[in-house]
Amino acid sequence: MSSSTEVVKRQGGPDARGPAGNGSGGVTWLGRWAERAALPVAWLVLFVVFAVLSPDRFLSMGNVSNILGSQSILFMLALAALLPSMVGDIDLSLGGVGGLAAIAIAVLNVNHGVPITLACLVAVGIGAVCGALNALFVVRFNTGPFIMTLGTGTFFTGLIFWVANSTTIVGVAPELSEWTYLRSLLGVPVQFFYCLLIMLAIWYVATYTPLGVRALFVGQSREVAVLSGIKADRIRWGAFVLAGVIAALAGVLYVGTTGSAGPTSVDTFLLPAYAAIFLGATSIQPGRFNALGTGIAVLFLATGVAGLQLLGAQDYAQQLFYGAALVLAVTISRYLRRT
Amino acid sequence: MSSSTEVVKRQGGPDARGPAGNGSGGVTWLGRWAERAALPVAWLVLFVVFAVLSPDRFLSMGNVSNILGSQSILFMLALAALLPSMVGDIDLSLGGVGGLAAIAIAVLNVNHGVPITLACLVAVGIGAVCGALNALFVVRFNTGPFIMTLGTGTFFTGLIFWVANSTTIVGVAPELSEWTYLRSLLGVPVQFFYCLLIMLAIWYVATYTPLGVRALFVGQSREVAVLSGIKADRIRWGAFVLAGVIAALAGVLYVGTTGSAGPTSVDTFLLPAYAAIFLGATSIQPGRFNALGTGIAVLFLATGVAGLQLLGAQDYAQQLFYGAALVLAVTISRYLRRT
Amino acid sequence: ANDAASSEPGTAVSAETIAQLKTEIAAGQEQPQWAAQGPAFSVAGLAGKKILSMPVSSQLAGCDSMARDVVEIAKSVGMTESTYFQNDGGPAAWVQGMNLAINQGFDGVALVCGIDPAALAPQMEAAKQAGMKVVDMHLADVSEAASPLIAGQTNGQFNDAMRKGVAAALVDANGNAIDALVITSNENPPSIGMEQTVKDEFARLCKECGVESINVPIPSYATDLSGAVRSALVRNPDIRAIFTVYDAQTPFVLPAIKASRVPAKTYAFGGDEQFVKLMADASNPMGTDMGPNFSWMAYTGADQLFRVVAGQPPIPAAQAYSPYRLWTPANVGEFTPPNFGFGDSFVDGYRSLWLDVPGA
Amino acid sequence: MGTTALEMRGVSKQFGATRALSDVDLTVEHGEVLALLGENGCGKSTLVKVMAGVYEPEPGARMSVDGVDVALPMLPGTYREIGLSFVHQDLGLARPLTVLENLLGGTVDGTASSRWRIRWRHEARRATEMLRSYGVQVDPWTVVDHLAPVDQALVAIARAAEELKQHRERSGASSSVLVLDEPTVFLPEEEVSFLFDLIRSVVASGSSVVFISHDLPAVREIADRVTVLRDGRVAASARMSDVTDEEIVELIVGPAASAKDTFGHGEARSATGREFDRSPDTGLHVTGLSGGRVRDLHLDVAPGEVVGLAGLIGSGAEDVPYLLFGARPATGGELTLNGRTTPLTRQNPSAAVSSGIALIPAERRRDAIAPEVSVAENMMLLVVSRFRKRGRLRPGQLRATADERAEMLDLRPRRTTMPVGTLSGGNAQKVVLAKWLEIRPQLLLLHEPTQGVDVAARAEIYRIIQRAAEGGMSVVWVSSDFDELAAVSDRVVIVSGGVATTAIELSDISPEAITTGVYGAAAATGESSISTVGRA
Ligand SMILES: Nc1ncnc2c1ncn2[C@@H]1O[C@H](COP(=O)(O)OP(=O)(O)OP(=O)(O)O)[C@@H](O)[C@H]1O
Ligand SMILES: Nc1ncnc2c1ncn2[C@@H]1O[C@H](COP(=O)(O)OP(=O)(O)OP(=O)(O)O)[C@@H](O)[C@H]1O
Ligand SMILES: [Mg+2]
Ligand SMILES: [Mg+2]
Repeated sequence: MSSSTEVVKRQGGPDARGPAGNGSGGVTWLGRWAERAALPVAWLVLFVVFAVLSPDRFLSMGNVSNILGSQSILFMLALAALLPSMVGDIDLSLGGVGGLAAIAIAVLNVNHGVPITLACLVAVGIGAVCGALNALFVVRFNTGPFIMTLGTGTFFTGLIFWVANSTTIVGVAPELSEWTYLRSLLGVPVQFFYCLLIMLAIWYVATYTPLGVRALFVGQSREVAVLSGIKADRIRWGAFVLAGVIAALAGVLYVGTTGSAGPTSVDTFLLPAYAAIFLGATSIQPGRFNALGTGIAVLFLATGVAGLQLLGAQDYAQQLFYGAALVLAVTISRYLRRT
Repeated sequence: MSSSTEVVKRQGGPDARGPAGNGSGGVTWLGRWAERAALPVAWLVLFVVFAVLSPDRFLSMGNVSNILGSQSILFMLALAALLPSMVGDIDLSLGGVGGLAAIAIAVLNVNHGVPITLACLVAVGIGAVCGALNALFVVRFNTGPFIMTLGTGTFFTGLIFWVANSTTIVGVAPELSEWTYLRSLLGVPVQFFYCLLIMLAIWYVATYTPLGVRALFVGQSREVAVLSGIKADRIRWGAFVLAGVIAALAGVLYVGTTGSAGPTSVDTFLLPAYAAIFLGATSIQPGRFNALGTGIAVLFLATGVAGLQLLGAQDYAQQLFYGAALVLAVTISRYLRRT
Repeated sequence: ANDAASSEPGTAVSAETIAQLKTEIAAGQEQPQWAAQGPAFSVAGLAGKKILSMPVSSQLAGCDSMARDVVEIAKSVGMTESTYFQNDGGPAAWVQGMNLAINQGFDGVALVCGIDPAALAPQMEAAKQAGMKVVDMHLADVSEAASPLIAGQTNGQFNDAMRKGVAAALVDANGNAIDALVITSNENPPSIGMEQTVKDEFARLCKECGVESINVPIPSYATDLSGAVRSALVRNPDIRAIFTVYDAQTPFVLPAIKASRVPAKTYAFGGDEQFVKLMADASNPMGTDMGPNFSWMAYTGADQLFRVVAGQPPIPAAQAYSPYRLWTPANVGEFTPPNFGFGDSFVDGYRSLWLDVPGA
Repeated sequence: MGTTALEMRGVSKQFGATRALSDVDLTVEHGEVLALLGENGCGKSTLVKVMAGVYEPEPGARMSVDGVDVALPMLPGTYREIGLSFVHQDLGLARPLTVLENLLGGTVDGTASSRWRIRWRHEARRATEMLRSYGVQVDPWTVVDHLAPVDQALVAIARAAEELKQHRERSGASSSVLVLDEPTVFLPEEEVSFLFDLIRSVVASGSSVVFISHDLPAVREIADRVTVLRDGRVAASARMSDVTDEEIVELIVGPAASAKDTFGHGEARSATGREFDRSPDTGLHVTGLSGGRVRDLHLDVAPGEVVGLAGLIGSGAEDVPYLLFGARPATGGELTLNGRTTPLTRQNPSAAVSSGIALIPAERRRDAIAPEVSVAENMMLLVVSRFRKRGRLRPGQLRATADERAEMLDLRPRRTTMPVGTLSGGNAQKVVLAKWLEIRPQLLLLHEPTQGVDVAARAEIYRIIQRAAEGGMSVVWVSSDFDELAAVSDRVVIVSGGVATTAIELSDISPEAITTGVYGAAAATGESSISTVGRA
């Protein structure tokens, strides 16, 4: 009898409470607001610190564009990972799905001369199929999503190697780069706005529609959702399939950015993407995976990395920052919740 | 409020049950045994298939030694990952811990001329400290282990790059290789027996001692463990620290095997290690992370990979095998449980 | 973009130096000719033996095809059981390949594209004990000492490639002082010497030029490289030359240059087909890419391997290398199959060194 | 007697903004049964957990056992060494583990096993014997989750009693305290006497018992003394013989609230029988229902009628609501609700909800509330679409409506933005009721709806359901509390061997009649309660 706890609660978000004895009833108003705002405030602080340390460079348009635009693949993949997590699942195959979409575009466009638009559409279709496959195994066959998507993800990676013949395929039609990475709006690559759009859409649906409320229950207490007549399985299917589609879009952005696709591509973004959604779950709606929090987490991490790079820090400094930021953000938001 | 479900039940092992209404009372005796034995049987089948396909090579002593010995780093890391998982946590930093231990040995021995034995001891100490750090943040500060160890793991990786100056350090004293990779017992590298020993120790303690029963409570029903007067936090501390130590041993084996240590080393084994423990949780004691199951899973995967390599299969075939094995093993054990 | 080459001639580098650099560049752009690096020898004893050929990573097209070529060449001299070992790169995979070779009684192993034998010292030791000869192909710069762990090695002119790159960058800058960025991946050993070479060359030729470097580990290319280059270009918009020690960095560096709208170009080492091809597209800000021909390197490596397996002394590490060719947008038109601008002199050349080929 | 068995002084405990206990004193004399009473959420379990060393009380608290001071906060597990033993609320069993593992958890001081080796089969034999010595027959290798709730309760109680016994044998102490936190909710009528026999034998051996329950008749039967908590303070302590039930209720709910009639099972039902419309195209008609333990059950409920289903554990009565709702698969049968017929093999929860069926399950924490989600969202889950204006959900309106309901239901505390998991049992159940009544169901299925709910809240819940039924809703009410069924039902149907055997009409309904009917039917069908095997 699996009870209703899940990812964010036990392993992840700030709600992962310990054993009995840590009361949660009495969170003060101030504490709650402090917790909600902790990450945005940290982002602001980071911004100010870098702006003071290196005002002319950090505040340059080029840098702002870099911060907002350079992490679009991560942003998109995090949005993909967000959906199954919101409904209490986890999908570790999304890196593989994105990679498969990317290699499909490259193979179709470069090796078979398929027009790039069509190739992208096929890639998105592949993403949906992969998502449906995950749903089939996890939801229909009722297995654990962690191990199952680890398995399907490895399988998808095998397919990538097969399709790509283990090498990098370059020379994808430059129109794609034009429409993702090169063209910019207000000085920021358009792909950032694609991510923003999807983020806002997820946030709106989750917060302002009945479907969002139902998904919340599926994520928080699945049995309750089922016994309230919610078609939990259908919502979980939807989350997996949509996650596959968005992961495929991350693959499209990857191809757009690099003009190429290789055996390892989008999958390297998977753990950072999970870091972002878990970090985001400490903020805005603490204890729940949420879209705005995810977006802020991505930008927070991107700002830190870009700032350190501008200051000429070594590559290890970025990793130390990344790790320390996660640890501190989670610890502080945990602490704020207590006071 | 966190209830007692956790990793293996919701996300992982075959116990991940669906919503209300899936009665679980009616597991037949046969079904239970079939489920327990599914993985060992699959291993046997795999062995026979390869033996038939390529009798002279596959059954050669060299190959058996390869199967048993080649995956020792993975085996050791899987044993490390097993401990926190058994008590309901998850530690994603163990790859980083192992890598840090490996680079510490290389730096101490090669750059500072520290005797190899002392260097290994220091590495193990580092593993314990890293484990304690994880425990401090996760257990003491009561945060979610998934995001927290993702953070500490990234931090440890940053340290590795720092210490190693992003390069591979070569030329570690050959005695270490002698005592791990080169020397063999019954034709199998001794490091395999180290893993076997630790596996048996974990299995014995978990199955035949009161401490094991207590850890089981902590892993399966943490609140109940606290109510029963079990020092759950102390057990979780122990698991994290011991996991750090064993991960450091994986680092030692890595240095022994390659005679070197680089910025990425043990961490590449982390996801396969989790695949192995989740796969192992479908077997022997289905629904629980267990040491014997983990060992069998490691050997099952090693056999498949070695066999495919012998047949000269492309590397994508190995990944397809790996992925398909996970998906099928979990699905079948789920199915057996139902019938 | 305002091309530096079209600007007024600068004074940072003297005109005669520029002229001299231009000659060097012109020489580098020529198609190389084969020359014997050692005496002819009998390969009759190789018949029935077998080698295993393992690339640093099968994901690198050039290394992958080179490793496969080595197998084909070995088969052509009677080592018909030779096999290729496909892998995803990294010590763990290499250990597996070495184990397989040792356990299955191979006579020789080709480590293709510079797998550092010191990073596999125990395997080298085990191979030695098993009487198996290991030859590492395209391992280190010719200036470096040979590795004592292996039976033989072939090298590359990594540092020279960087020298040519610096020359091209200075010529492109038309004598103006520029800043340069070197992107290293230090877990790959030649990377360190290449970075130093770029710094030394700039120090020698252009005192006013600045050189900075960033290190990006190979597994982090996809996640970090573009952002790191963009940040570097924000930090120093005077960077005009980006040296990639490894041309697999190219797909990640180009978009960063394009998006930052800084008129910088890449000066790469590699010669990998995938990336040299990109030069034909004028919209890609690529200066030069210098590198070997992988078929040629397969022959050079096979030659060395045959020598040690046949019990001959290996060619000294300083002389065992395949020549590089400097690719620029000007001569990239010659980068065409079958031999991608290297001709076929090496095939007949090497075959003439291998005497008594069984069945021939 | 010079010492007391257990003495607590000045215990205070705060959870965030909630004050669970303030300056509570508790005295347990040697050899007595002390009833600890109070409304839902008054702090009983918290006090128990302080005793067990699970919660750390605020500084200033003191505790002594048999006259010996105990250092607070206690280390985990200390309670065993000083002779305390607990059956916690919700039993404190690790449900994914086997009975044997649960018995061994925490302590293994058996004769055969050591720190370094548990002899499992030996321990299994000992466990079987131990359980049997308390009259409990379960296979120690069974996973607790697979046991019927009553057997789970018996295991937990036997374990606690055994721990006490072992403590006395080991230390030679005469004094020890058994704390039972609402153990009766899991026990059907016929098993309560088993518990009382056990309590009496514990007391007879010189130990003391702290007994927590909302069941006043049971308390009256077993307790010597009573301590009542109200809002985290001690309202009073008295000898049972010195107080009437009415006085106890007044102590529990407070003088103001007791002005309303909240005693016992109240006059929830209109005393005079009403005429029900029994035509085939209105109300509920179930034919041939099979599935679980139910075989070919027929049932008719008129609109506005409350039908109680009574039966022994294992009779199948407790499966009926879940089968009708599609929460568990039925193997046959048809349901006709106000003229619309559904084959039950194809019933599922979402179809059930859209045809106007509501289910209030027994396992509230697991099946009825999402503890981390706010009260308002839990309450309005089924009708969220109603708060959509121009395509957008209005959380403000949702909350406002929820606040209105909270006011109506006298929910405490009123704040509907809090996670529902922080409410006490009775209040959480009110939220569940409000959630389902919001869709104005035509059929309400209830399974143990007042389990663990205090007297005041219980009366309130009866009233709410009664009011809803008067609006034409059919109600099927399954409960093992026959007093409750007698108080609320218009008709009681006895279920035995998976079929509906007899019906008790309104004029004949009494707790005794139901008990007689249930046992009579069981004897007739040759059925015996699974859990009563081996006990008289
Ligand atoms: N772990 C906890 N976190 C937050 N609040 C808690 C916790 N445990 C108890 N409370 C609150 O403390 C108060 C006392 O709760 P407790 O469970 O002790 O009451 P009770 O008298 O046992 O009630 P019931 O009869 O419903 O079991 C309640 O308001 C409850 O919500
Ligand atoms: N936690 C467990 N759950 C279920 N079975 C278990 C568990 N631990 C051990 N077993 C199994 O129980 C069986 C008996 O264990 P063990 O040998 O310890 O019994 P024993 O008490 O020594 O028996 P005896 O008293 O006859 O000597 C073994 O098959 C063992 O694998
Ligand atoms: Mg209570
Ligand atoms: Mg309570």
